[in-house]
Amino acid sequence: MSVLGWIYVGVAGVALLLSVVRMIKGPDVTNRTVALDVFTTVSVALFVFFAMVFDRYIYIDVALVYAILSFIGVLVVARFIERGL
Amino acid sequence: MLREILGYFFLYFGAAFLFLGSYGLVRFPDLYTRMQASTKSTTLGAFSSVIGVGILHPDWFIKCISVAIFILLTAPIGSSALMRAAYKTGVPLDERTVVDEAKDFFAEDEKEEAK
Amino acid sequence: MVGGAHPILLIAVPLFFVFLIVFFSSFFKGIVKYLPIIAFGINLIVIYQLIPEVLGKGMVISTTAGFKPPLAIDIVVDRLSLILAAIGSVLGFLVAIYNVSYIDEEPQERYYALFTLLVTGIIWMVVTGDIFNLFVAFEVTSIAAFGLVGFHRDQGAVEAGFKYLVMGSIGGGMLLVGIIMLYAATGTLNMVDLAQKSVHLTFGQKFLAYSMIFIGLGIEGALFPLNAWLPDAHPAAPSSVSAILSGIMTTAAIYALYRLTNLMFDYKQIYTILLFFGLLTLIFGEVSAYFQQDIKRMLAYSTIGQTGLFFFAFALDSANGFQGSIMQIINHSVSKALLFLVTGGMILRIGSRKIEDFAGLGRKMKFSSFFLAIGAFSLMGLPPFFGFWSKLKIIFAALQNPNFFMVASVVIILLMSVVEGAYFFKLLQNMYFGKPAENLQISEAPAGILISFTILGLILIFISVYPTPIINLTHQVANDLMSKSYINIALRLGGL
Amino acid sequence: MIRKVVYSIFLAIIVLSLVLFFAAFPFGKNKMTVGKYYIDHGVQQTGAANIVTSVVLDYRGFDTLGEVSVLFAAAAGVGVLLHMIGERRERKVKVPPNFVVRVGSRIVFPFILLFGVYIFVHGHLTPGGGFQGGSIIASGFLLLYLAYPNYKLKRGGLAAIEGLAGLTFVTLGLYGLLTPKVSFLYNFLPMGVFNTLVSAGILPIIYVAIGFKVASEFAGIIDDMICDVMCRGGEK
Amino acid sequence: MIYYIGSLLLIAVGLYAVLVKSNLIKIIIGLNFISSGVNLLIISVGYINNGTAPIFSRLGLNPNTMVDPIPQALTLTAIVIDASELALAVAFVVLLYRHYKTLDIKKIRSLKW
Amino acid sequence: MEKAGRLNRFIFTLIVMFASWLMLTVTLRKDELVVGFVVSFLVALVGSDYLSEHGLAHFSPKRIIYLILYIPYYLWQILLANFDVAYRVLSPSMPIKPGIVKVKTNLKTDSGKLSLANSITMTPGTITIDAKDDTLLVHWIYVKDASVEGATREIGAPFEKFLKEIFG
Amino acid sequence: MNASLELLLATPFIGGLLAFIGGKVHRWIRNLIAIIFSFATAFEIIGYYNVTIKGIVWGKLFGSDLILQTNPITWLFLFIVTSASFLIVLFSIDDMRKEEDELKLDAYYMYLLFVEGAMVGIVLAGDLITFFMFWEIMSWTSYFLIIHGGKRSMAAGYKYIIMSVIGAYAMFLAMAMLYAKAHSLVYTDVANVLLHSSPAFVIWTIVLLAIGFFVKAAVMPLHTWLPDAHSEAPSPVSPLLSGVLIKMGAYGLFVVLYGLISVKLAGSLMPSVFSTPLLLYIIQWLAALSIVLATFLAIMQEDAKRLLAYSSISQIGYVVLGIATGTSLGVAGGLFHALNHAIFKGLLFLVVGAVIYRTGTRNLSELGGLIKKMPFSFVALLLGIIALAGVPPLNGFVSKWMIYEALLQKKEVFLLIMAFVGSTGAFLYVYRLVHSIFLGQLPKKYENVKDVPILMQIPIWVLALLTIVLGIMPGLAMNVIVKGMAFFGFKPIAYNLFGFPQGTAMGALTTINISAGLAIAFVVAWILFILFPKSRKVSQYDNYAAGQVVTEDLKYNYSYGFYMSFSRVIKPILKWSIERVYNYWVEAAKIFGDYYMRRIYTGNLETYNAYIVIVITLAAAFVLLGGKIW
Ligand code: NA
Ligand code: NA
Repeated sequence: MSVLGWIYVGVAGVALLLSVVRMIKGPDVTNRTVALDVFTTVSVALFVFFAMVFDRYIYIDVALVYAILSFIGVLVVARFIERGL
Repeated sequence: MLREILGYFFLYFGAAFLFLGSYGLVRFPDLYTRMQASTKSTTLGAFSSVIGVGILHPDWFIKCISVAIFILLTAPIGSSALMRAAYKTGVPLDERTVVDEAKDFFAEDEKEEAK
Repeated sequence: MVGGAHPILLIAVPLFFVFLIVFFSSFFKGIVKYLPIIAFGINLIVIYQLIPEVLGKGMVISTTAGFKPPLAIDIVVDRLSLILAAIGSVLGFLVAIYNVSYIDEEPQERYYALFTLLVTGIIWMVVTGDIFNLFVAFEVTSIAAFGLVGFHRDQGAVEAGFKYLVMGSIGGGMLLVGIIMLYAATGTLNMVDLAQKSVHLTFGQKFLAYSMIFIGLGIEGALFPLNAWLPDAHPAAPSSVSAILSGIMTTAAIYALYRLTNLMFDYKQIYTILLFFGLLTLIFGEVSAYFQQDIKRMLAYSTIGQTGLFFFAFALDSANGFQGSIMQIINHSVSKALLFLVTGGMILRIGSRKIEDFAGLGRKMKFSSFFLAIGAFSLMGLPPFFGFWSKLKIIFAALQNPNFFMVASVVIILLMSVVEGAYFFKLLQNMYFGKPAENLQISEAPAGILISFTILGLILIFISVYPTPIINLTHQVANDLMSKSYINIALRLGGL
Repeated sequence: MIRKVVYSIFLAIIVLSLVLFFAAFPFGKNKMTVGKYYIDHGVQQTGAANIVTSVVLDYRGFDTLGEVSVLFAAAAGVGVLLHMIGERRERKVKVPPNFVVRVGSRIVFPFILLFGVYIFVHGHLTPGGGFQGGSIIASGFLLLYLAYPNYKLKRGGLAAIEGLAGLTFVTLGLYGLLTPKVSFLYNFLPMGVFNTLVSAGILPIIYVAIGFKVASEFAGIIDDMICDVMCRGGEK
Repeated sequence: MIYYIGSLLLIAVGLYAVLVKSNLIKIIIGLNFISSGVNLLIISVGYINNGTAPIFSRLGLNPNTMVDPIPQALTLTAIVIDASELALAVAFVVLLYRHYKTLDIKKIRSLKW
Repeated sequence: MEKAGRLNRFIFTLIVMFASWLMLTVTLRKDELVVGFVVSFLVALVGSDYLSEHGLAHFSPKRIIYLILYIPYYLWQILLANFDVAYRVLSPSMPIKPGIVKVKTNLKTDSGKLSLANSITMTPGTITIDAKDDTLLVHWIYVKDASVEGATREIGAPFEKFLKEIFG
Repeated sequence: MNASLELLLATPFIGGLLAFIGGKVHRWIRNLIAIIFSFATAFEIIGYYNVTIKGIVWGKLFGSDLILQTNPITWLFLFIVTSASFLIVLFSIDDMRKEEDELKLDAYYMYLLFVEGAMVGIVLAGDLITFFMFWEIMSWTSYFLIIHGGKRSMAAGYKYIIMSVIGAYAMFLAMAMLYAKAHSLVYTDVANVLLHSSPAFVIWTIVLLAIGFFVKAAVMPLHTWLPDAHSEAPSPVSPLLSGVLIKMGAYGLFVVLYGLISVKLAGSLMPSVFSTPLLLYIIQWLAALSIVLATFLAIMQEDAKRLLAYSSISQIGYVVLGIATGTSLGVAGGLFHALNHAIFKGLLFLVVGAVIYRTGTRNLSELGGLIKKMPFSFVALLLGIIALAGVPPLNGFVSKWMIYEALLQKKEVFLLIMAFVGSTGAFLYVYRLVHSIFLGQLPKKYENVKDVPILMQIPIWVLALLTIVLGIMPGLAMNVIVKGMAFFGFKPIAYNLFGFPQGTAMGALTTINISAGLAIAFVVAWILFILFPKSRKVSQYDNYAAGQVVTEDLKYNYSYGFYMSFSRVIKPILKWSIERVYNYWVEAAKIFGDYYMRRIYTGNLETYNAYIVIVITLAAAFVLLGGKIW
C-alpha cells in the first residue's frame, strides 16, 4: 500500500474513531445508532478502498452487503425505539 | 495520470468529508444537528470515495457506481427514520432551537395512538 | 466401495423426511405426523442391512462428495456406532409412533420436523467420522433439543429451555475451541487421521484440547457438574422428547467422548480423572433423584446417575469396563426411554407429574404400570433383567484389579444402587398400592402410546432373558476399543 | 465483588493456558495439510473458483447440510416458541412508519431481493453464498415489515419453498449414491468453464437451494419475532 | 499471535458476561462474544502471513500465498450455527419476558433443584 | 401520473431489475444474461407491487430527460450542503439556529414526495423528519424563515420544479 | 428320577406364569395351576433325596459357568422350601378368597410361586452368580408378596426391600472381590482361591456375605425389617417368610462357612475363642443376642403376628448359633432347628392366620375364649407352642438340645445361658398367645365363629403332625443332615431313629448340664413371674371402674398389657431401639443429601455456568502446573 493509501486509511480511521467516541458517549440509543450508522458508512468506504488495494473485486460485494445490512439495521432500530415494531 | 489524479481527488475529497461528518457528530450539541452533519457528510464522503475507487480501477467503475447509488439512495431514508424516532421518544432539542412545529404535526398521530 | 448398505442413508433419509414434513405442512398437514415413522422405519431397514456387514468386516465406511476420508467427511459405522445408531433408530421409530397419539398441541408440523431432526442429529453424532462434522451434528441435536424443550411454552419449559440453551451454547463453543486446537496442531479433521497425526503432541497439549472437547460433550452428556441443565430440561420437554433426550441424546454425547478419548486421548491420567467424573455424576444424580417429587424430574436425575455409572465403567479403561459400559448404555437407553414413554402416557391421563398422584395407577393402567415396573427393575439392576447383567459386568470390571479406591468406588456404586432402589420402589409401591384419588376415572393410555412402549418393553424383556447376543457383541466392541481397531480397519477400508 | 475477581482469575488462567497452547502453533505459519491439497487441487476437482466454496459445498458439503439443518432447527424452534394459540394473528402497529421509510423501503425492496439472489447465484465464484444471499433476501422482507404496519408473510408458501429447497439439497446428495462413485453429495454434473456462472457442477444448484431455504427460514424467523412482539392479542 | 490472544480474550469476556451479568440480553451478548471469539480463533488458525483469500477470481494467482480454506469454511458454518443459536435465544428471552415480566435472570427462578 | 396495471408494473420492474443485474455483474456473458433475466423475472414477480405504482410511465422521454438534468443539480446541491456543514462544523462559533419547520409540496405521487424528501435531506442544512399529505416536516439547522411559506420557498421549491416533471 | 435340576428350577417359575395367565380365564384354573405346580415342585425333589450332583452348567455369563448342584443339605432346604410352599398355596386358596381384586390375586400366586422358584434357585446354585441372581429375585418377588397385605404393609415392604437391597449389595461386593481373584464364582473355584488368600481378604468376604445373609435371616442388628414385614404381610405369606425365607440366610451362611471355607481354614486365619475362630464367635454372640432380645420384644407384643415375627428372630438365632458353633453336633442342631422352626413357626402362623380369617383381627387384646369355637386350631396351636418352647417330646426340643449340647462341649457358658433364657422367655410369649386367643372371655362379636375350612386345616394338620413325628423320630431328619454334612467334611454324629444313642461320651455329660441350665432358666422365669401381678378369677362384670358399673359392652380388657410390669423393666432398655438408630441415620443422611443437593442444583443459571468455568479452569491449571496432580 502506498503512502497515499495510508493517508486515506488514516483519515478514515480517525472518522471511525470519532464515531466510536459518540457511540460511547451516547447519551441515548438514538445517538449511538447515528454513530453506528456513521461507523458503517465509513467502513463501507474503507471496504471498497481495500478491495482496490488488495485487488479483490469481490470485496465490493461484501461492502454492498454491509451497506444493506446497516441500512436495514438503522431502520429496525429507529422503528423499534419509536415502538413501531 | 489524469485518471489517477482525478481518482485520488475523489478519494481524498471523500475522506475529508468522512472526517467532517464524524467530527460534526462529536461536536454538535444535539442529536438533530449531529445528524445534519453526519448524514450529509458521511454519505458524500463514502459516495465520493467509492467513485474514486471506480475511477482508479476502471474495470470496477460500474460496480462502484452501483454501490454509490445505493448509499445515496438509502442514507436519507435511514436518517429520516431515525430522526423521527428520536423526536417521538423525546430526545431533547438543543436550547438554541428557534421553532418546533413538530408538536403540531404529530398531535393528530398521538390522538390516534392514544386510542 | 460400499456394497449394499449406505450408512449415510441413516442421516440422509430422515433429513429428507424433515424437509418433506416442512413441504407438506403447508398444504397436506394431515400426513405430517406419519412421516417420522416412515423415516425411521427406513432407517431400521438400513440398520438391518448394515448389521451383517458391520459385524463381518468390523466397519462400513461411506464417503461423501466422492473423495476419500481425510479430504472429505466420511460416515463410519463400526460395531459401537452401530449399536448406538440402532438404539437411536429404534427409539426414533417407536417414539414416532408414540407421537401420533401423544402430540396434540400446535405447532405440530414443527414439532415433527424438530423431533425427526433431533433423532437424526443423534444418529449423525454417532456415525460421523469427522470431528468438525461431529460438532455440526452436535449442534443439530442441541438446537433441535432447545426448541423441543420449550415446546410447551409454559413458564417452566421456557426457563429450562433457556438454561439449556445458554449452557449448551457455551458447551458448543468450547467443543469448537477444542476441535480448532486439534486442527491447529494437525491440519486435519478426520478422526482417524487426527489420531495418527496427533501422536506428536505433548500430553499437556492434548489434555488441554481434550478438556475443551470434554466440556462441550460433557455438558450434553450430563456429566457432573456440567449437567445442571438436565434436571430442568428433561422434565420440561414433552415425554416423547424426554425419552429421546434421556434415552439416547446424552448417550450420543458420551459416545463421542468415548470415541475421541479412545482414539486420541488414551492416557492413564485422563482415564483416572474420568473415573472421578463418573463417580461424582453417579452420586449427585442418584441422591438428587431420591428427593424428587416430580416423576419426570426424578427420572431425569436418574439419567444423570446412570450416565455416571456407565461413564465410570468406561473410565476403567479395560475391556471388561468398556463392555460393562456399553451394556449399561443399552440398558439405560431402553429402560429409561421406556419409563419416560410410560410415564408420559400416565401424565397424559392424570394430568400431573407428582409422584403422589400416581397412587393407584397400577390398577387403572395395568399395561403401563407393568412396563413401568419392568423398566424400573432393569434400571435398578435387579435380576433377571438386563440391567442386572450390565451392573454385574461393571462391578466385576471395577474390581478386576482391586485396590482401595476401586473397592470404595464399588461401594459407592452399590450404595447408589440402594438409593436407586429406594426411589424406584417408592414409586412402584405408590403406583401399585397407593390409595388413588377420589373417584379416579381413567383409562389405559391411547393406542399409539401403548403400542410404542409395549414394543420397547418387549425388547427389554427379550434382551433380559436372552442377553447372550448383546453380551457377545459388546464383548467384541470392547475388544475393538482396546485394540483401537477403528483406526486399523478405517485405514484398510478407507485408504486414507 | 470477590466473585468477579475470582472469575477473572479463573478466566485469566484459562486464557493463559490456551495462549500457551497456541504459542506452539504460531500464528501466520503455514499449518496446512489437507487445506493445501484443497488449494492445489480444488479448482480442478470441484471447478469452483472460490476454494472456500469448494470446501463448503463439496469436500465438506456434508457439514453444510448440517448447517442447513441447524438453521432449520432454529427457525422451527423459534416458530415453536413464539407460536400463538389462536390462529388468526392480527398485526397491529401503534406507531405507523414515517412516510420516508414507508415509501423508501418499498422501493429498495426489489433491489435487495435482486442483490440477494445475485449473491447466492454467484456463491461459487465469490465469498458470498447461499447463507449470505438468503439472509439478504430475508432482510428485504424485514423492510416490508418496517414499511407496512399490517404486513404479514404468507407462511404456507414460505414453508413449501423451504421444504422444496431442502429436498433439492438432500436429493442432489442422494443422487450421488446412484453414480458410479457411490458417494453422497458427489458432484456428478460437468465442471463447466472455470470462473463462470455455469461451472462447478452441482455447487451452484446447492447454493441456490440453500439461498431459497435460508431466505425463507430467516423470513420466517423475522415473521415470528415481529408478530410475537407486536401481536399482543394472542398471549397464552 | 495477537489474534489468538484477542480471540481468546473475546471468549473470556463472553464467559465473564455469562457468569456475572444478570440481564438476559447481556447473557446473550456474552454468548455472542464467545462465538465471535471462537470464529476469530478459527480464522487465525488458518491464516498465513501475507496470505490472501483462497479464491481464484482470475487465473494465475499464487496458490502458495493463499490462506487455509478449511478454517474459512468452518467459520462460515460456525457463524450460521451461532446465528441460529442467537435467534433461538432471542425467542426464549421474548417468552421469558412474557412469563416473568423481567429480564433479570435472578428473578427467573421457578425451577429449583 | 396514473396508476399502472399489473403487467405494466411487472415489465417495468423486470426492466429495472435486469438493468440492475447488469450493473452488478458488469458483464455481457450469455450465461449471466440468461440467469439475470430469470432472476429479474422472479424478483419482478415478487417485487413489482412495491417498486412503483406507475410502472412504465416512468420511462417517458420527458421524465428521463428531466431526471438526467436533475442528477447534476442534485449532486451540486449535495456538494453545497456539505460545504455548508463543513463551515458550521469547523467554524469555532458554531453558527447554528436549529428548528423544525413545515414545508408544503405540490407533488402528488409517493415517489415524487420521497424524492423531494430525500433531496431535502441531502441538501444544505435540512433533514426531512416525516411527511403527511402535502406537508413535510423538516429539521433545519439554520432557520431563515420559520413560516410555512418561507420554509417552502427556501427548502422545497428549488427541487420541486424538477421533481414535478419527473414524477408529476 | 431323571428330571434335570433345570426342570426343578423352572417348574415354579413356569407355574407362576401359567397361574397368572390362567387367572385371566378363571380363578379356579389359576388356583388349580398353583396347587399343581407347587405340588409338582415338591414332588420332583423326591428324586433327589440323598443324591449328590456336582454341577450342571445351565448357562454362561461373561465366560464363566452358571452351575446348579445338589446334595443332601440342599435337599433338606429344598424340602423345607417346596413342601412349605405347597402347604401355603393350599392355605391361600381359601384364605385369600376374601381379596376381591382378581388381578391382585393372580399376581399373588405368581409371586408366591416365583418366590418358591427363587428359593429353589438359591438352594440349587452351584456358583455365586446364580446364587445372587436368585437371591435378588427372591428379594423383589417376596417384596411384592409382602405389600399385598394392604396399606400398612407398604411401609413394611419398603423397609424390607431397602434392607434386602443393602444386604444383597454387601454380598455383591464380596462376590465381585472374589470374582476379581478367582475369575470364576463356582463354589469350588472360590473355595480354592480362598484357601490361598490373605486373612484380611477372607474375613472381608465372610463379613460382607454375612451381612447379606443376616439381613435376610434377620439376625440382630439387621432384623428391623422383619417384625413389620412379617406381621403386615398377608396371613399365608407370613409363614413363608418366617418359616422358609429367612432360612435362606442360614443356608447361605452355612454354604459360605462350610462350603467356601472350612472351619480349619478359618481357624488358621484368625485367633480363636473357646476353640472357635473369632469371626464365628462374634456370629455366635450376634445370634445369642438375637435370641434374647427378640424374646423380650416378643413378650411385649399386642399383635399376634408381630409376636410370632419377633419369635422368628429369636428362633433363627438358634439356627445361626448352631451353625456358627462349627462342630458337627452344633451345625447339625442348627440345620435341624431350621427345619423344625419352619414346621412349628409355619404352624403357628397358619393357626393365627386361621384366627384372623375368622375374627378379622390379630390384636391379642381383642381376642379371647375361642377355645370352644375353634378347638382344632387350639390344639394345633398348643402343639406349635410346645415345639417352639423346646419342650419334649416335640421337635423343637431335639434341635435345641443338640445346640445346647454343642455349646456345652465348647464350654461356652454365657451363650448357653442366653440360649436358655431365650427358651424360657418363649414360654412366656407363647403362653400369652394361648391365653389371649383361646382362653379367657369370649367377646360377644365372636360368638358365631367356627373353625376354618378344610383346605386351610390340611396344612395346619400336616405341620402339627410333623412336629410330633420329628420330635419322636429325629433320626428321619438326621439321616439327611448327617449325610449332607459329610459332604461338607463334617465328622458323622451317632444317631438312631429315636434320638441319640445313650452311652456316647457326651450323653452323660449333657443330662447334668441340661438340668443345671434348666434350673437357671426356671430361676429367671420365677423372677419374672414375681414381677407381674397374679391373676385372679373374676367374673366379667365384677369390676369397679372409676365409680362406674361395668356393663357388658364395656369389657374390662384383661388381655391388654399382659406382661405390663415386665415391660416396665424392659422398656427403658429398649428405648435404645436399633431401629431408631437406623432411622436417625437415614434421616440424617436425607437431610444432609437434601441440603447439599439443593446447594449444587440451585436452579441458578449463573451458578451452573460457574461450574463449567471452574471445570475448564481446573483443566487449565492442571496443564499449567505441568499436568501432574499426584
Ligand atoms: Na456456538
Ligand atoms: Na461462496
